[in-house]
Amino acid sequence: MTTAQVQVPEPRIPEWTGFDGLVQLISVDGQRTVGCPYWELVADVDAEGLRGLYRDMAIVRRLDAEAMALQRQGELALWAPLLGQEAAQVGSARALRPDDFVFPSYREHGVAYCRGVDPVAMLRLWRGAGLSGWDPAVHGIATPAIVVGSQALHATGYALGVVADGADSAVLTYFGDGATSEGDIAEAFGFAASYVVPVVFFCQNNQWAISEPVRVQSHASIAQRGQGYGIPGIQVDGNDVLAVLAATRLALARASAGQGPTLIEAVTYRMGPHTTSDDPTRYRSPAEDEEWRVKDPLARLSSLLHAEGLADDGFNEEVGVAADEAAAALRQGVLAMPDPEPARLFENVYAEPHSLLQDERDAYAAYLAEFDEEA
Amino acid sequence: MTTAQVQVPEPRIPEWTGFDGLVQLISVDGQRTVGCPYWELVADVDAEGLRGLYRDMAIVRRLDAEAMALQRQGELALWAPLLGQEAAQVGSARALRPDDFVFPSYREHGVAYCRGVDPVAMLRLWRGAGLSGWDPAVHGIATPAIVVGSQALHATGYALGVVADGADSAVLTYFGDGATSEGDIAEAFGFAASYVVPVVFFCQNNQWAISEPVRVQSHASIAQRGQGYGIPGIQVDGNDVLAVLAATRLALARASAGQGPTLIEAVTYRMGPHTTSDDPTRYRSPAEDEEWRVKDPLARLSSLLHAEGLADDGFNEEVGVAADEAAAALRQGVLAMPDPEPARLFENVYAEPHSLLQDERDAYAAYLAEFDEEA
Amino acid sequence: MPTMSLGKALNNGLRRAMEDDAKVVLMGEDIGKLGGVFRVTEGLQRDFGDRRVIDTPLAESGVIGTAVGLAMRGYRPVCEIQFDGFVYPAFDQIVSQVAKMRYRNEGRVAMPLTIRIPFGGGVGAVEHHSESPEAYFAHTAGLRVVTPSNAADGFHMIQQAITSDDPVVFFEPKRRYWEKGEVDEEAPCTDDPLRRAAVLTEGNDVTIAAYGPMVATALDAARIGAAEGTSIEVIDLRSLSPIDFETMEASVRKTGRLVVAHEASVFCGLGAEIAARISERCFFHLEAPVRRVGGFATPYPASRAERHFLPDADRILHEVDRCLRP
Amino acid sequence: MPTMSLGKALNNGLRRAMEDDAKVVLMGEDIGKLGGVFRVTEGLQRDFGDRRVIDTPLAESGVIGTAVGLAMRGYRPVCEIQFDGFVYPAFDQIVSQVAKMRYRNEGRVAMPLTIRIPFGGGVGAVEHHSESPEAYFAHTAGLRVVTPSNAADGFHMIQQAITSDDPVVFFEPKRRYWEKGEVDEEAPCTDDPLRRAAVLTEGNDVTIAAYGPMVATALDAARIGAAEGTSIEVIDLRSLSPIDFETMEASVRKTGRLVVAHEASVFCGLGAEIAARISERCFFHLEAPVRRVGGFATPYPASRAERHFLPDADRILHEVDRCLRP
Ligand SMILES: Cc1ncc(C[n+]2csc(CCOP(=O)(O)OP(=O)(O)O)c2C)c(N)n1
Ligand SMILES: Cc1ncc(C[n+]2csc(CCOP(=O)(O)OP(=O)(O)O)c2C)c(N)n1
Ligand SMILES: [Mg+2]
Ligand SMILES: [Mg+2]
Repeated sequence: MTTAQVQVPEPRIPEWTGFDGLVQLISVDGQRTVGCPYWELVADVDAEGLRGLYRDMAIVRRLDAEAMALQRQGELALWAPLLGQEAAQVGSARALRPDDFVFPSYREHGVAYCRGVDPVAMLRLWRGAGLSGWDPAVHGIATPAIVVGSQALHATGYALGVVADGADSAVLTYFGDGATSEGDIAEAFGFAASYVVPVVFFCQNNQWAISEPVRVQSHASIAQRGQGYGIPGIQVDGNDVLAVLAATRLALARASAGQGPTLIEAVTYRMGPHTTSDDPTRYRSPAEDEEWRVKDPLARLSSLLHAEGLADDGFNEEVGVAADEAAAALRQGVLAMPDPEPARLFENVYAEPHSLLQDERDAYAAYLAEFDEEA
Repeated sequence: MTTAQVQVPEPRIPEWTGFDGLVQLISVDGQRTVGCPYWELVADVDAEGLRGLYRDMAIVRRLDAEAMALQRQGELALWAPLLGQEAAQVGSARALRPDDFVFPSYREHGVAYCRGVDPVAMLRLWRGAGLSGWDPAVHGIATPAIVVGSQALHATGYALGVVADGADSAVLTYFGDGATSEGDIAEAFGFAASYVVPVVFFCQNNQWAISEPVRVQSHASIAQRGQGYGIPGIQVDGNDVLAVLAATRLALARASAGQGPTLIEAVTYRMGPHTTSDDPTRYRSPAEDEEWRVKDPLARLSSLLHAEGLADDGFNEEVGVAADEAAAALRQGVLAMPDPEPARLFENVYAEPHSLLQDERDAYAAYLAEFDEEA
Repeated sequence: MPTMSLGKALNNGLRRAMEDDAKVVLMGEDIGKLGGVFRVTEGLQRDFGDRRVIDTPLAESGVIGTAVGLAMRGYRPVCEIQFDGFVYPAFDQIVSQVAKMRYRNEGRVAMPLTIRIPFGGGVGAVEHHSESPEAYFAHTAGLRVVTPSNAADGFHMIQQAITSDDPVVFFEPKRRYWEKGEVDEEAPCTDDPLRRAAVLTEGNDVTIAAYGPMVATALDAARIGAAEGTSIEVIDLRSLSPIDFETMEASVRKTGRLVVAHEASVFCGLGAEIAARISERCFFHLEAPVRRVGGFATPYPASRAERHFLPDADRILHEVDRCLRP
Repeated sequence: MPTMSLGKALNNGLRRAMEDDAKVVLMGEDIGKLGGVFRVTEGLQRDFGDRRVIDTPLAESGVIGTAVGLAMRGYRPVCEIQFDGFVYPAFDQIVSQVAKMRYRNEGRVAMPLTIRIPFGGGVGAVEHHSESPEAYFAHTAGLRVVTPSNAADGFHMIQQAITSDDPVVFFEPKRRYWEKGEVDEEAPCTDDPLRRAAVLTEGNDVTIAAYGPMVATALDAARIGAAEGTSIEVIDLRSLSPIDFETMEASVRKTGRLVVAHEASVFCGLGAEIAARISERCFFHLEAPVRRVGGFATPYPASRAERHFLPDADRILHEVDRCLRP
């Protein structure tokens, strides 16, 4: 017999059965969806709450645009824009409690903003004036992880520490669709599930890993990536700030209730280039950009606010002013940022004295001195 | 509100829905199970076929016992026994076509046997007389991979080459339950699913990774590990040689038919120590050993053969003789195996001349010569 | 003779290698439509198809591990690691599999892999994009490690690396990608750049050994030195493992002085091996201790401070002076 | 004073460190009930519970990566890598995260991690179980690399490594686990074994620098040498990064000759750094070139040939002779 001819049931790939597919609370045209139980999770979000979410997104978008401009003007070495991902970042970050902890990748400027990090401090890394810009302990958010996937393991270990401390805080870690292919992400899933730790894996599926569409990473939905590890997944409309808030609240609640890890896939779109060094025209079509432009997370919430009379032109005016002020402050702070002193190079490599490093530091100082004399 | 109180549906972990749970064709007490469609896949296995499978398992077990003895007698540096996993290995290996290719871990002596590898050659590695013992191209099976998980990526790449060649052969790779935690296994799942290559991931879940029970690696079934990648899984009774044969045939057929990867979890038990260096009494109970002893893969097939009158004492006699002969040949070959010559150390590091290595080789040869003179 | 950038020369070399051997396949992140973040594979997927120029999932161990399997199936994979700092996830597959596969199988299995890695600093990048990890691979038996410093060598060496039956870790000095040089694509490659060092300037006072991105810096130092009356011989190692010590020894026997320059941290860097071996081989010819100039025992700093970390012509000449006046 | 094996001394040192600081947690494969494949953690899970002695899933990057997170939460993780050859899957987390985390965060984040790695050959093992990867880590800024050669140092150094606020890669010479020595567990540790080299035998003719498993071999060589009338000074480095060059320089200024011995491949091994630096610092005191003896530029061979790969007292003495009669 040739086994290929045999008619037996194929081993079935189970359909994704998280909460009936995509969690969406606000439709693309700004209407509230009905009947979704996730509404209960954001029942407390009143008019002011909605306006606050919009304000956050508008300011974050404006800061992102200013950073882009600063890079184009040569004030930053590089910038990884979040344009289009404001709802995914603000919605998830606003679900956090102060004592929760965040492990971001390199694109979560909106999350850092919600954690109270000074935007000027964020740009220190991108200007090349330092390797990071803030104190993780103060803001409850680690500094950016550039090695794709590495931070998910740090989050899992940190969450293990939370359990050991007997605390009930949760840990939220961000990564992209491309990152899901890295072994470190899989190992983080494995450790988190094995130890049942309070970590939420938040994947912003912005459809692209630089030039590679998400199907290069996976033919299955990313929300389903955790299933084999026993990690439930939620697929949420990443451009719907309310849905993201609800889903993240649910996942964080499960975490701090001791129910273990959850994977959230926020379906969104990277409206800009991967970074300022990238040229998306080489690999994706204007049609695709257009298709997503109509799903813009800010426009969506704005139309809801206006349709329901929760915001007027005065509000837009006020938000615009706040955003411009934030942008101006960012520009001012960046331009005033000093370059690192040579001596700084040798600091904070080690906590304790290090003979070799001390010799090198002294030799280089002597060299610079000698050099100045000559000049 | 505190989200922890909210009553909304938990994101559900879907139940495993491969072929109704465990695939089993021969019950623990040696009865044929009824109604399982996998029977069709082994419809060609007649009495002689069943006796052949038993013969293979008996000889493989005997060779394994001889290797254990050789190690205890100091003739081998180490041995990783397969005792208890004969059905998983023989059943899967006998599903292979000559032009298929295998990437084993370090415990698949039974698979190598079925691929026609001389047992003496297998023991070269374990005696420390060489780092491997056979030509992968000749037998269609790579030499053992000791770095846990590494071989799954090699199998995936090889399968990518099979597709590029337009061939219809399939690739079968083996690893253990512990290996499923390694990033390389997850990356292999990702690449195999992304490229839809003809590879079968065969996990022998023998319940233990040295001293760690499988629950340390996963709380979910291992057969389900591939789901998140879109890889269907089959959970098969790994001590039922017929069921393993059927499941592997199905997976290989899917592979060569261009339907992509399948994950097979063969539920079995490592009846012996991890290796001859291990002491299982430190971490597992006699009760557990006993529980699995009654599921012995050879006893099971033997009782079926005898109950159905397909084998008599003569057959057992004949198999015993064949096994003893094989064991004697193994012992003889191992004892006759020479130690590697010093000069061999410097061979096959590089394919092309290497100045440094040549200098070192010459210097060491001169040193040995000098030394002999002195002595 | 046409003039082209190092990046373009590598691109042409890859194209030539793919034309010459249908078993050559390229793998890596963003090497297809994008042509790689440095455009070294530009146009190759368009011309050879996505079966031979493969965009891989984002996983470096996966890239190298699958390439190992492809090699076992008879292919010649050329893997691109996007940046130096991202080769580490593949370290296990490179060190335990790529480097040891032939030895493990006593010559029955070949590993004709080429691993391309843009390396080094000076491009104002963020963390992990300016590393010089060559010593890790040079210390790993079973691998060959090379780096071209100019367009002509790049064009020839990438083809030699691909046709070699040994695994080659091919470091590309990223800050020199845009530097132009003459490349004769038709003339056969006479000297043996994959294996032999090149004496780029003859000199009598001091020898400077450099490779990859530091070669241009060493040549600057030689020019300034010449103006100041110091005759400097600059050697481009090209092969980092093995190292062509014959060429270096001959030079140092003449000059009696050696300065080794690289971007990597000095401690346990390649300069250590060179200094150790030349100190031994030229023990009675050295007028002064071998001097090493390179990165500090710190991680690579923020880009606005990298000029302090990276050796420049002045720092090299400072060591040259110390050799001349010990 | 009690006599115990190196393995037992490490076990006692770990126990002491866990008693002294509740934030110390042990992680690794099979370190719980089994007590590790070398029994170095024997009894610790029983006495401190499975919250402080954690059996991890089989994934080295996962072990180190989660330890990084635990450290950020204020813990002091002590990770066991089962064998030298299995540290490579964790190489990225060690080199890009553990080593760089403090620098990246400008001192705001500490990485008080200890990574225990049984290393070296001589135990008749199969492939990947006899590697000497110390040079990879010594070349990595941000890490400290140490190795004890005897029970007393093992007992004290493991505690010093754990209390250090810097990440320490702690190599344990596996073939010496069973060698016994006197350990005074109560007396305070006076000399500073984590940072300073130890002169084990005084001598005037030649200095031998060794570490970890090769120290005992070097001492054998010294004994044989003494019988043959050669006075050899043996130095145990103990710290491999940084290296205590003061102690070595003082010795070489006296003897004028240095032989460095390690199991790792000589090319770009630690011996290269030592030879380079001593050749420079003792340029006018060296009577002969520094000689290095170590592994060849080959992967670690099959165990029945490892005696050829591993330097023994004879090979060391052969180099001693070459120093004495250059
Ligand atoms: C280990 C590693 N490999 C490669 C890179 C280079 N790189 C930076 S971002 C990126 C794509 C990431 O895509 P995704 O995970 O989807 O995140 P996104 O950038 O879309 O937010 C790549 C390949 C890296 N930073 N780290
Ligand atoms: C990368 C790596 N880490 C650790 C080891 C040491 N080791 C050898 S076998 C083993 C357990 C493997 O368990 P499993 O995958 O279930 O296979 P089994 O031995 O049960 O067949 C371990 C930890 C290794 N060989 N490779
Ligand atoms: Mg993305
Ligand atoms: Mg197992």
